[in-house]
Amino acid sequence: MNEQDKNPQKDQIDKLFGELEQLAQQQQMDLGSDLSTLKAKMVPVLKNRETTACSPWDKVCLARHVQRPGSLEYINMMCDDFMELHGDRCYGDDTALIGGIGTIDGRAITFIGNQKGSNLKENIARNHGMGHPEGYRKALRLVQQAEKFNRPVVSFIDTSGAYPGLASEERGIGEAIARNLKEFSVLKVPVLCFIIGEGGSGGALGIGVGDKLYMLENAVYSVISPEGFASILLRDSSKAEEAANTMKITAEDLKEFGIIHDIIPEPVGGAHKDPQLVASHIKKIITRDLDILCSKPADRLVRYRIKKIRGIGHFNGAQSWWDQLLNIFQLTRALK
Amino acid sequence: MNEQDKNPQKDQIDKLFGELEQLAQQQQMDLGSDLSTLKAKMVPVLKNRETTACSPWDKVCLARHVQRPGSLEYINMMCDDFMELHGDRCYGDDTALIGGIGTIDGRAITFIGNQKGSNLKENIARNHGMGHPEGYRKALRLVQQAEKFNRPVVSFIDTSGAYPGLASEERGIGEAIARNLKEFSVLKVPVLCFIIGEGGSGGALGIGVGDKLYMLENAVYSVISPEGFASILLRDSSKAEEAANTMKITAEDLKEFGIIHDIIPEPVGGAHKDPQLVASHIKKIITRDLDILCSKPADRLVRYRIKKIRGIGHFNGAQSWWDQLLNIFQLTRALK
Amino acid sequence: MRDSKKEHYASFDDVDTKKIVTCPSCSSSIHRKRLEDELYVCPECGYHFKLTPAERIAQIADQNTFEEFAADLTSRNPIALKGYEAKVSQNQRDSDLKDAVVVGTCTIDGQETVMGIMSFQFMGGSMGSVVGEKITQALLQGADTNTPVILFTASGGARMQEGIFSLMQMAKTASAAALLEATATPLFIVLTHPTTGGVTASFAMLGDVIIAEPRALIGFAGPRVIEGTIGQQLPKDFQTAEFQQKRGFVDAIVHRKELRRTLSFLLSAHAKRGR
Amino acid sequence: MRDSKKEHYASFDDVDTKKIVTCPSCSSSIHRKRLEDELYVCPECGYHFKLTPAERIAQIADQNTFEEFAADLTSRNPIALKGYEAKVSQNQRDSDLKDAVVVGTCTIDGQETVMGIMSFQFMGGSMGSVVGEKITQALLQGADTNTPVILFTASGGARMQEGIFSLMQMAKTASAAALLEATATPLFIVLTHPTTGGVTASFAMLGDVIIAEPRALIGFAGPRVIEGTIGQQLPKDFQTAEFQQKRGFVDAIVHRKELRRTLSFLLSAHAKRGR
Ligand SMILES: [Zn+2]
Ligand SMILES: [Zn+2]
Repeated sequence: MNEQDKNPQKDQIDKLFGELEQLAQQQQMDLGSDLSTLKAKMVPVLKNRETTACSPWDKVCLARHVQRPGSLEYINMMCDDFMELHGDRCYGDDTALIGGIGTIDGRAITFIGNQKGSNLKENIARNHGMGHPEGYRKALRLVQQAEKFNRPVVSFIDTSGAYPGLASEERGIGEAIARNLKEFSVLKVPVLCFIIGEGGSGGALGIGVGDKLYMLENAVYSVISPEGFASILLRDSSKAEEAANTMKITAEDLKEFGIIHDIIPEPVGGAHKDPQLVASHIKKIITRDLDILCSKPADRLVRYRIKKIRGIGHFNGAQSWWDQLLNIFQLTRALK
Repeated sequence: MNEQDKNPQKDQIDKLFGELEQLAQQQQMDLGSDLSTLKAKMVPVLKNRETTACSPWDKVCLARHVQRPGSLEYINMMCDDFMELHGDRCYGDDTALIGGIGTIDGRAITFIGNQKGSNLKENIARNHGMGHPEGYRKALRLVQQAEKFNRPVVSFIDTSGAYPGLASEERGIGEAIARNLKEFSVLKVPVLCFIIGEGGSGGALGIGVGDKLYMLENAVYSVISPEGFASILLRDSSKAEEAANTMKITAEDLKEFGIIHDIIPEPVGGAHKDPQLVASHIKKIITRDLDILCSKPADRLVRYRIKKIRGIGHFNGAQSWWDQLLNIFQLTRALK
Repeated sequence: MRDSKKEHYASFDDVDTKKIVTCPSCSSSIHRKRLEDELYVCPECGYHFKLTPAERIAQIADQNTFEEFAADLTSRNPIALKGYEAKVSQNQRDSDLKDAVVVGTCTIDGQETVMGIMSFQFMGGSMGSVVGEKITQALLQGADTNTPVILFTASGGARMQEGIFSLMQMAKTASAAALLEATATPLFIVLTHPTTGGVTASFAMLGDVIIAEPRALIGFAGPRVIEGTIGQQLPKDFQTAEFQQKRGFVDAIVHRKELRRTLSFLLSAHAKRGR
Repeated sequence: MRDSKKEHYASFDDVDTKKIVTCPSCSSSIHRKRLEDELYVCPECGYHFKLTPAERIAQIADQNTFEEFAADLTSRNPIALKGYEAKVSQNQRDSDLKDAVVVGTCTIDGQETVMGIMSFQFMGGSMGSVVGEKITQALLQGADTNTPVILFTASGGARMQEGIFSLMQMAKTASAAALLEATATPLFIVLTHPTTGGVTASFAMLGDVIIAEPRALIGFAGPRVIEGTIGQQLPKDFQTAEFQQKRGFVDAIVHRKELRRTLSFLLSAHAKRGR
């Protein structure tokens, strides 16, 4: 799968239905809707087949596909109305990390998200979706604003990582990510996170701590890029494909690990083949989850979120810790 | 009074006592302590005389005197131990605005202060005490840290103003000062402010909102420099002296206006003549005030502070507003 | 804190007295009626003319819903400055305003709000005791009744004729914003041309959402002060709304034609509801 | 997230095995005994040698007060990576540690504290599930008992051999820091050479007070990554403690000889008392 959306089965079906449609038109038969119904019926079959067939590396390629829909696309497809808000109130406005207030069926939601471009020029303007500290600080400002007004938060993750550059280090990318991890973990409003493409390391996690974490079927989430893993642990940066297949970075892996809550199916060939369909899946989940989570008292919400985060890790010699956590919550006026 | 500490009376007394001492030494008479006792007795007389004699412009000159003790000098003279803390955790460390934790008689206090240099080289390094946004943000970080740990705050004001430059505007000096005014006004720990030299405009006010505000006898506090006032309202920047005498900027004026709580006396010729003495005055006030204020519950502290700030202003047609303020405090969980 | 007076006479867009208005930005000649239809935005270059509070209210509030409060407050002369009373009187006559801000309540698309509108026409929108008090009353009314507050800024800074009292209005308005915040009531700021000095360094920068009109001048120290005192070369877009957005201090730049809709959206998005 | 291994063998200051030690910074030859007397600071150039947790404890804690907890935790192989178990075992033998951090309680001048000390010697101080859990336990113990926490960092970043679990330790430790904060219990961080990657981007930057040892390397992405990927020229002091202090992220750079006294001062300044 070197050409990113080459897909023999899908191609064949497209071709066949194309020929059928042409035939029908030539004979002036009105079969258009029948044909599309039939085609649609074949999609789930295809999807299931493809899901199992798609290798982790294939998913890396799909997750990075230049046509893959990004945060703003999904937001605009889902929201009745959306107002983008800019700036960290301190240093700058980072176009690689967007945010704002949108409404879904009249419910106001604060959205944040990594933002790549959909072509080279845009990609350069958006720094390929690699955020600087001011981007993470803007996200923090917006989620704290959401908390102040009791507004839930939806986060879209789609970045190869925070920007590894001089300016980023000078302005404390480590501090910015660290602070977000801390503040997001005790935010008193629901936070839903969706990994829609690449979930790259600290740059992804920096807006990725929440109550629920979902991944699109072809999204990936990893501590380091396959290229980085290959170059460091396999001592050969060209072994990225081998790395990807070793690293356990697909939605299925992460669901098995209990790190994500669910997988959101994509159309055949990837999300960019039918962004509207994917948007409607995401929208349905947002509405369903927020109906439930928004009715919970803030302290229970935070307690549950912290408990989930606190439990992640694989080691020998675990101790029971739930009582201690409860203790702390009882001591802690600040979280009520 | 062009030479800043020229003082005919003081000079004369110095001269006379100098001659007396020389005489005594020549005659091998042990009169040293008698002479200094006598001299000390004349100081209060002199002081009172000078206070009334000193014009506002004279005070401007004294407040700006290059040898005038600064924040760090007073802190080091008063504290058993002091640890300077750096940085705004966002962009940089501003040496024109210092801060840290010190102890006075074992009580931990967070100190912040504008900081000039005591010679040209230091003055350049400290940007003449004119803070950039990161300085005001460092101050905010430190006072919020103080609030977290229930530690009182002491602020030393000594600046001609925030730095009026490109970098300052780029990083939002207006926002930084505005945020400080807001956050300081509801800080849940006591805040004592001392204007020790120049209190220049927003750059002074940016660390100057607190429960008690004191001025040294020769300090000044104004919305704009006399030079600025002269150039704009008197249309002649050389009329700074006239402006100073018009603007009502001395400690006495501000005490009469009810803006400051008290005036701290300085030795003859200004604070630099005996920094240790001034430090001991300030230290006494700090200890006295904190003994009282630290025992008050935070909500009462804040209510009193806000009431004071809210009441400042001269206009026709005032309304009663105290009930409304009380109402808001009753509504406001965040301030309890 | 800046020389608002000079700027006032140099660029104040005195649209009320002439039939044909010249755009201060592109020098186009525009019929007054046309300009009014365009909400006082130059149809040639998009320059946003300065508005009087009455014009702003007409553009933003639901018709006939604006009820002014604290209308009777007027300046005193706290530091007994020669000529200040006369100057205030002159400005009152010229502007038909009591001072540089009008505050009141109104609805926008039926949604209750407390609104304050500064006027650059009155002594360059400078903030003295009256402006400080009225802004403070607006913010505290918002806090007391849990009603969102919208403030339109336009100011040359602190009113130095009132000495230290003008400086203190910065603390006073900012502390009122703190109380509004403590009650979790939203504050929306609309920065209009020009907003500088002590207003920028107090409530103007404390909005939960900060909107700016296109190309508005927004800053603390004025360009002339910076170039004069420090001798620095300044970038071309220095202290424009666009510069401030790039620097992280403005949430959105909104064209005047979209402003009412935007504020209405923000009010509805911040309306109290079960989460 | 960085190639800690290379750095490890290139510069790890293996002071325990030789009588004469060569300073990695100035190449001076120093007697081991002398170096110990100098708290492992090069008497020639001031280079602060990397310390083992035992050495650090000896320098900082009151004698015989350190009581380790969570000592028995050891790594599993969560993503079933070939060779990981062997590597861990090798590091355990080489370092005489179970993993890259030691946590416990002790007193400093009689003042109770929870202390954690990372070791760069163990797999470059990388943070996997064990490090994350132990740091978390230290922070939560501090929160639960209202005892100040002091953490000495030294790390090449996340332990990528544990895949996504290593990334999650960043969130886990940071959320524990949030709980410590919520109980208003102080966290003091001492950044030692080197502290990078996922540790910098989590608990290391969350101290109420952040101290660094002189010239320690502190950053997120490593210089090689930045120069390699982006091709940027980097300043000479890039990512040193001094650079970080200038950039606003380090409160104080404290020489090792002053460190115990400084921590003792901070503990006493943050001791609970009637305000
Ligand atoms: Zn025009
Ligand atoms: Zn050396």
